[in-house]
Amino acid sequence: MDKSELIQITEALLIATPEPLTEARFAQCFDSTPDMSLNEIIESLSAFYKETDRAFQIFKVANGYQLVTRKEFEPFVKRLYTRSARLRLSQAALETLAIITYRQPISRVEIEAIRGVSSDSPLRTLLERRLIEIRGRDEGPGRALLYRTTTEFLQYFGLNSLQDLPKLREAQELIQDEDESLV
Amino acid sequence: MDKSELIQITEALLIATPEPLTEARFAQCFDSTPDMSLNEIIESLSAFYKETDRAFQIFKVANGYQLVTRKEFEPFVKRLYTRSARLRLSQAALETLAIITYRQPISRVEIEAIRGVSSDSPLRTLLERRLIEIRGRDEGPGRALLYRTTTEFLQYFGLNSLQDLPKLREAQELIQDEDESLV
Amino acid sequence: MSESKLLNRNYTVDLPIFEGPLDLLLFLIKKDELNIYDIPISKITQDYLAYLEIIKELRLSTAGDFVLMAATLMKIKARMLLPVPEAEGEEAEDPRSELVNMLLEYKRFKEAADHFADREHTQNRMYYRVPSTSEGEFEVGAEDLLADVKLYDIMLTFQYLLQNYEEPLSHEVAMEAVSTSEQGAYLKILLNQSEEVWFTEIMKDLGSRLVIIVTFLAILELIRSREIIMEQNDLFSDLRIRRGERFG
Repeated sequence: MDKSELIQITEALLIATPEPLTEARFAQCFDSTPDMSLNEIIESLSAFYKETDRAFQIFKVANGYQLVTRKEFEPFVKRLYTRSARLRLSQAALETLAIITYRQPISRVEIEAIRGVSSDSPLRTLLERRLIEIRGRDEGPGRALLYRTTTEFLQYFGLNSLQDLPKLREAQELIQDEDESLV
Repeated sequence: MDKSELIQITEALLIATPEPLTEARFAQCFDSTPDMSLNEIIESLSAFYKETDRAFQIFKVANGYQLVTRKEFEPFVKRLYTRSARLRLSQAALETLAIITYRQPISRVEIEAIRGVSSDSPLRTLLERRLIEIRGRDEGPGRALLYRTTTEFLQYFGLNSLQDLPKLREAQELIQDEDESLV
Repeated sequence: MSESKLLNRNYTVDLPIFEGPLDLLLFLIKKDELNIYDIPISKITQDYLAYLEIIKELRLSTAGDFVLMAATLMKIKARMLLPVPEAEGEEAEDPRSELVNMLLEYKRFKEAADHFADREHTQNRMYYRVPSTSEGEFEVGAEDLLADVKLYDIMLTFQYLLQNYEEPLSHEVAMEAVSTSEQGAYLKILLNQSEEVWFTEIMKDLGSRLVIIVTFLAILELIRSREIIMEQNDLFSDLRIRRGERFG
């Protein structure tokens, strides 16, 4: 394997790696120790990107290397993220949302009973994002606030009403162990 | 903003986008309509990547553009992913997916009628791998859950749109095949 | 269909794995170069039943579907033996046509699946650019957050929570102790109480698929031993079950 090939392979690794390319991850991609060190290769690629005025550069983070866009393009790049899959609901928020979806209207205390942990913060996030809303109060002594999902939430999943939600029984049918043997 | 700047910005967008860069996403990054069409810019970047023998290329997928590593580097790149090796879909999952693709939205019962066999397990696999999603319910008496393919499906199979897929063969052609194979 | 080695007790067999009864039938048709439009139904039924024995032996989860097809084949075979009634001018429908249409329809999708497999193979060699994790905080709305959430996630999450936290609501799925002899006995009790019972009526109350399949096997068993008789007026109409000559 000659040097230019080694450089090419490393470029492919930089494009595809979901985490910084460390020495260890780099080494793991080859059967024998490559003729050039990772540092050397990175320098060569970096020089090429600078020379040809690429919009990205190699950035050293946490002992590894990553391709990142150059600072001056940030105003454009950040607009991509107003509608992207990169921002995810946290597990806590997803759990809380799932409980409200299937048990609405429901109070915070009831949600916490199911989750087993305090749920203030995910509730706040979901309210801010308009995935849930407060609708009325419990009849019980505490007169607790009740939460339910918003219309936007249902529309997002193409549901006309709560009746259209997959039933738990349907979930079970899908999830159940298929290895049940005959007789 | 001159053309070379526009091309640079687009390169930054390609590097930063976690999903295909569609016309809509591209347009959203600018205040006014850019002087070049996205297609033109892509062609120019593509030509440069080819000329300079980059390890990646621009791929047209899911109605947009995304950077991918070139096929020949697979033996190296795949080692980055040792733990989550790319599992190929089972025959059952492929069959189920083919039926959903051409008949969506479709219920489990309809899928099973075509396959002649229960299809819980492949449906679960496809849902977990995000190649299909639940989308609403059948209008019929059973109100069965309906399934359809996702954007991830297009990406997984490298399709720009569902129209890219070959048409299902007509029953007539199949019969001809049968006749020919009779000798 | 794919070739696979299956370990069965103390010996290994090379056996093609069939995705379902239609897959198996297509294989049998191709193997013997049969005309799909003029399937020799006796022969194919015979071959099919031979494979069915192996499939039952392997206790595949889909065995029930294979059994159902066996019943269909036997029914078609019986119909082929019946004299064709004198129809006025119109041609009587071939008892096999429904099955042929199913086979052709399935075959189209099987071909499409092959195409998908090819694409998958090519596509798996290319890796998409994966941008590094968020470098900044951006304002987002509901849709943005949900972009990566599927309804399936919400279902699964709730399901998971119920299993783990909510004691009174979670119910263990008890192992179903069910056998063909028990289900046969149950069926005979029903037939002691009334002259006839309807197939869908019985099935309706059974609950799990496993119990349904076992009961279906019990019915086949009782038909074979002539303890019961099953009749059907039209294709897809309900099945009537009556006492047979050896009922007791």
